[in-house]
Amino acid sequence: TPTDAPAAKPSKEGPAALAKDTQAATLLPEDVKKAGVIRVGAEVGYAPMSFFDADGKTIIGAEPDLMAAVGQALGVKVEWTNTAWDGIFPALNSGRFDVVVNAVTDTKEREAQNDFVQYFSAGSALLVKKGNPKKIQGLADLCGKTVALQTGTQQVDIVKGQQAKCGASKIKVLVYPADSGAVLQVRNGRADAGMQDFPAAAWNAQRAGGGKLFEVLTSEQYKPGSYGIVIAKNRTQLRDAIQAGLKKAIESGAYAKILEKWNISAGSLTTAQINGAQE
Amino acid sequence: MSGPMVSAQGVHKHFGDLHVLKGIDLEVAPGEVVCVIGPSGSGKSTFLRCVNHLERVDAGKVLVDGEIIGYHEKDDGLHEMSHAEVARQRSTIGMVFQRFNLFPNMTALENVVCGPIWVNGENRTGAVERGRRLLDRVGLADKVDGYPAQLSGGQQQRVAIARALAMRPKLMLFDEPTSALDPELVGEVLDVMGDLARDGMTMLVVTHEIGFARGVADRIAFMDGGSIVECGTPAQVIGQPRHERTRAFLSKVLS
Amino acid sequence: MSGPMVSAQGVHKHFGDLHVLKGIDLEVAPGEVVCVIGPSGSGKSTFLRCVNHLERVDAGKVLVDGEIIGYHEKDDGLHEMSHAEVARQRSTIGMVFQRFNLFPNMTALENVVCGPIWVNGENRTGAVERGRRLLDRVGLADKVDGYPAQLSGGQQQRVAIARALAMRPKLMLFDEPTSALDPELVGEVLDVMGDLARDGMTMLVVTHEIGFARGVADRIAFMDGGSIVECGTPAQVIGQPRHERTRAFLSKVLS
Amino acid sequence: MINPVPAAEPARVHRRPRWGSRVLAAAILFFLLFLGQSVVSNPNVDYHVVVQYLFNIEIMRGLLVTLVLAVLAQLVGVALGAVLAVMRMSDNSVLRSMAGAYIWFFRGTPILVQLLFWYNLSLWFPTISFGVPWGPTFVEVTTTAVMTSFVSAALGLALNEAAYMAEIVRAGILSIDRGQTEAALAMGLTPRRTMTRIVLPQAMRVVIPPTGNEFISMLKTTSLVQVIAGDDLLTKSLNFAHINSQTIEFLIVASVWYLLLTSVATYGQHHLEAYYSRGSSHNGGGPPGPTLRARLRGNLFSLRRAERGAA
Amino acid sequence: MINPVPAAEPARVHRRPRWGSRVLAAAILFFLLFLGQSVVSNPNVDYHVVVQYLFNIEIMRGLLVTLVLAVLAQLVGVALGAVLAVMRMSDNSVLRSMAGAYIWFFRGTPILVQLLFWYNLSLWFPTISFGVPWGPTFVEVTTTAVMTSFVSAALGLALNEAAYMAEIVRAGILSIDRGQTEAALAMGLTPRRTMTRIVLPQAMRVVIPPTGNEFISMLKTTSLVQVIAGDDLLTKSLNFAHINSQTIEFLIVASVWYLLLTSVATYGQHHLEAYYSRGSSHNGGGPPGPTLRARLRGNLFSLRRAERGAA
Ligand SMILES: Nc1ncnc2c1ncn2[C@@H]1O[C@H](COP(=O)(O)OP(=O)(O)OP(=O)(O)O)[C@@H](O)[C@H]1O
Ligand SMILES: Nc1ncnc2c1ncn2[C@@H]1O[C@H](COP(=O)(O)OP(=O)(O)OP(=O)(O)O)[C@@H](O)[C@H]1O
Ligand SMILES: [Mg+2]
Ligand SMILES: [Mg+2]
Repeated sequence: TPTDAPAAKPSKEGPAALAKDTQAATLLPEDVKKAGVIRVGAEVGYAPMSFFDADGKTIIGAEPDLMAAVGQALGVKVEWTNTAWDGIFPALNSGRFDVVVNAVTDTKEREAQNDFVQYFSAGSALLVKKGNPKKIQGLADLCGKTVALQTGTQQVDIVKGQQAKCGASKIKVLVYPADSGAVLQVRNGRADAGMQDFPAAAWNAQRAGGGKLFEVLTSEQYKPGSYGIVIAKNRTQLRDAIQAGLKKAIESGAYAKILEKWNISAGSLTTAQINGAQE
Repeated sequence: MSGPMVSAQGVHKHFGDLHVLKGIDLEVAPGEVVCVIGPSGSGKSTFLRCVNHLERVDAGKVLVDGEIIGYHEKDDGLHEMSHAEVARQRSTIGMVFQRFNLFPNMTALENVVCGPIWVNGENRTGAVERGRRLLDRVGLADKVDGYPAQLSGGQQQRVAIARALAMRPKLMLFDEPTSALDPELVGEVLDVMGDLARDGMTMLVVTHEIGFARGVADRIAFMDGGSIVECGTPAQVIGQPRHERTRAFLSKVLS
Repeated sequence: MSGPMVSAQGVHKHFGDLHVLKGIDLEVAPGEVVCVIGPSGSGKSTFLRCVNHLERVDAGKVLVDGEIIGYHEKDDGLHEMSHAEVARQRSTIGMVFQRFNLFPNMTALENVVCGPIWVNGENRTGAVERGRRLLDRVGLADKVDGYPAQLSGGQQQRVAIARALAMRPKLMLFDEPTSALDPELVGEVLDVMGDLARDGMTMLVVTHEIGFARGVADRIAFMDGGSIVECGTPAQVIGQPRHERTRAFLSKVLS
Repeated sequence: MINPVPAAEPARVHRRPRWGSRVLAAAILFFLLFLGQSVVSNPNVDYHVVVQYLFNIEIMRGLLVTLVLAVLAQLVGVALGAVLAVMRMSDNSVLRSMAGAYIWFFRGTPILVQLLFWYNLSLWFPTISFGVPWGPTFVEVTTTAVMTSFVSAALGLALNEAAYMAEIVRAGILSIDRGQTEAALAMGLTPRRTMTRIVLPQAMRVVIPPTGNEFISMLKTTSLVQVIAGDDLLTKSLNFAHINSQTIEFLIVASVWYLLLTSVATYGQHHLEAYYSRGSSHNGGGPPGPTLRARLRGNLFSLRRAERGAA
Repeated sequence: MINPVPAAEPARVHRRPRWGSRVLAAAILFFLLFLGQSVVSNPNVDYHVVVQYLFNIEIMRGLLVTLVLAVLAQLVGVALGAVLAVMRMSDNSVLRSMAGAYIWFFRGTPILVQLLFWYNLSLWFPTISFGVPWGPTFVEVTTTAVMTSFVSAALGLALNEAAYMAEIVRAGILSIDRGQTEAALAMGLTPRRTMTRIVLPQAMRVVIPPTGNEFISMLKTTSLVQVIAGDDLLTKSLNFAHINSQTIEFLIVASVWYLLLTSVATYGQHHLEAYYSRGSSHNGGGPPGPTLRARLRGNLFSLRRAERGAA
């Protein structure tokens, strides 16, 4: 057996069903109402936000639970599709997915293309090998070291920012298409540290290899930002409906329970803001 | 009175700048055997290929059994036929090539019967039976199921003749049918051709085998530089060639 | 007194179950021209290829100029030579093939000079100069820069002869050098071979050209079924063949 | 007998030992053993996981997707490739350059891009309608409904493959001796039937080996459909890897299946090759082929056959 | 003249119009125009971004990586492939089966897996040492230091390519007439020199077209090095895409460059082909080849040459 199969329960046993909010539901565009389903695209494999259960088929995690709650509030089902990161945004824009929920940080650049409904706040954290052999305490220690990151993430910006302050002893940055690829290099010793969103780093430290592989530096979270549910620009109705559904989940307490279940309450938001990127 | 089987009238052919046939006129009567001899490059093969429209003539025309080959004649000139019409004409003219050109993925029998079945739409049983008879006639009754690669050159060429005969042609064209054969195998092919001539088949034969031409041909045409230099009975052309070029050629080949 | 140039002693050769050479004994004296004739499949080519170890003999041995070809003789039998030693032996024996086998990616001159340069380590200028002379000798002074594909068959075969001569061989082997040629081109190649014979080259020639054999050969060997059936002067073998098989073969080829 | 040489008694012949290649072979073997030992006994890889998941139902599903996609795409690719090859050799210059442009474009851009294009076709064409241009429309459907992940994957792979197959089929057609065409035409077959009955069947001999290679590549190329949510073998395997960061183990699982698939494909390829080279006594084809030495020494027999042969 | 037929005056000859292919060509052209119009005028794609980023410095760097990797891997692949091909045809059965196993394994597993294997070699071998087995060690380095992203990428691609090239080179060697080998041996060349001076140079003619295809594939396969942090063209382009989610635009940027690279490669391939087919008047090779009709009608001239030719 995989030594560290997740202990979490599948989402169907998640929080108690949320009552349909008829007011929010009326905001839904006709096509979604008719289909009765919201189609979500994500590259699954970013625990605890979304990942595969031990059967290799069921998608579980905080995001599936959250979307389930939103769906209940809007009276529609939620359908997930696992797609490689490179293919996600074209599929969203071509109407293949209604939304992308994939720990996507809301940024100004991205807002220019799509709308975001924020649902979670997370900063980045450093992940190192168990025992911290390179004695890394913070960003400043990365100078002259090798760091493994996932492509297109906030962490790339953070590390590049630190890079500028390093002077002669540069940071070596390795970028991988999947988060798991980056984590593997920390385990491998090729990278001295990895940087991930805090929840993912915490999860890895706690679960990977039975908790014996990694540790996370908790002293500081870098550049906190908000994850947003991504929606195509031309679907403002859907955006508003989802915002309403999410608000309902927050108000009803379902939201808090879900975050608690996945041990990530630290990142909870009080409201579901639209396009609220900082800077 | 029936007309000629083949009638070539002022046939010209160019390949790019090369003027290969310079006005060929030749008639072959039904049942007649005409051998064409001449040096390499003189246009013998090209002329033969014009007869069944494997080459398009540039000027002049070729008639087989009274039909213009490859064209309909109309008021404003010759109009090219459709592929299907050309194919129908060709199906009545058998052709045997220097390099046999048997279909290597088919047995001897399959080679012989595929034409009748595909082109003439004969039924399989009948075609196979007749195919066996033809292979028997060329002395290959025991090789029906052999693939070309398992046959000697002489045997392959005899299959090729049987394949052409299977289409019940009115006319047979041969393009140096023995020149790719080992000397001892030449005889067996020439024998089959001799039989065919005696049975009354109309034949136009390009050959280097002067002995065969002398023995079997009704007339011999000597080609050089794209023209028929002289044409007559074997006794005339081989015995008393009138042209210097004919004499030079014959002395080389007979030496 | 010098020994024979070629001495084949009880040469046997099998291909799997096929016993192709059944004890061939033949000597060729220096300067002698021996022609080998015989029906297809009788083992003529195989024997010739044994002489320069393109085929390994199964029993018996072949000596050229007193050296066993392909083996060192020791107390416990014959020991195979290294590739380099075999190559050295072969470099002194010229061979001309039926299908010319010129290197198609090289010009006529390159074909001729590559052996001297690669194998004998001659310098380029000298080799090129001699190469030109050789091509001139076979009548191809104007074709030095032609690629094989641009030459006629007869010209190609003459280049092949020049290529073999460029290695200054003590012995020349010819395997049906004219049988892939158009009849009018045969003469030019036979002429070159005749000149070579008159210049005193030792030659072993497999051929179907009875006329050439009669005119040029010192002796003719008739092979059939893997054995030399009879061997003697042209007058003996062609004029008064002693064996029935020889007579049968000659009647076919000469007809 | 003219030459009174006493018949030599068969001399004992000693073959030359080949030290060079023996030593080389031993060295390679030794190295492989060392390598194998290190790989198998490595504590970083948990081979139990490999064995346990080899027949997992989800992996089996992925395997099926990979197989069906590859077979479908290859079949369509071959058919379309043959059409393109014939177009490429056509008299009509428009058809010819059309085919040329197709091949240029589809060979020139990454298959990843092509897959994303088909999957997201609705970006350009939100609906697909069948009807008379500027006239009545008979059927209209939304593009995303038609272009499912599977359809786009099959379509993308097939159209891409067709570009490669076109060149392969073309080489096959060109390899057939003109004599074959002429014999068929002289017999009274039309050019079209000459192509389909005589030339193409013979071209198969030349076409099959590279097509086999293409199919083997295709089996593995299917893994790119991950970007369009295709659940192929590799994607499915990596789903498990995400669970417990045992990436290597699940790559091994996938590799075992790929090796099996390609082995079966290679086996099938040999059988097809044998079928289509019937009548040919060339035995130079696929493995197990003649050794180099056998070629240098020579199978004169087969050469002679080839010379006599019609092709 | 024996046949007193009056010389026919040149008749006006009318070629048959080919309606079928004309209509087809027109239809395709029309369809393409329609397609092109839709693609270009599509509001979903911002072509300004494409133009703006086409010559971006990072994209240029990616282009360079792609080019260098592809050239390097292809060169090593060709060399190693030739060695494998010769091994595969060797007398020595150990060498033969070794080469067979190599080809089987490297063709049978996805290149993605192979790249990950080399990149993560340290999982199996944390250090690499050069020395006498079980004896003194001269140099010892950590595997991750040696196996950089670039080295693993080049190594992985090259070793994989070698397996494919082995089959291609082998086919090339087998295509050379035995007469060439025999002529060279008879001249006094050793088997090895016969192989290197006579057989391999001629085999190039057959080897180059598929090698060109391989290289074109290779250019695009390099994009898989993304998984091992290789900064190739496609990866660099997608990095931009991830910042602002304009994936399609950046895929177009990458595609433009890939099309350019493959076009240049195709051009180079034609020149190499022309060089290696010098002396051959076969003109059947690559595009622009003879049309099908030209083949059916026939260039007898080249056929005749081929018959006379030595090969
Ligand atoms: N398709 C072609 N394209 C260009 N030139 C050609 C073609 N076919 C034949 N030729 C040329 O036309 C001339 C006549 O060729 P043809 O084959 O008719 O001669 P031939 O008399 O049959 O000679 P041979 O005895 O060698 O067969 C030659 O110079 C030949 O090279
Ligand atoms: N490498 C080989 N493998 C198997 N059989 C062979 C081989 N080489 C020749 N043979 C067979 O050996 C016999 C003699 O062949 P060889 O080529 O020596 O005959 P030949 O007298 O030269 O005939 P030809 O006049 O046709 O050239 C033939 O039956 C031939 O098929
Ligand atoms: Mg001719
Ligand atoms: Mg022979």
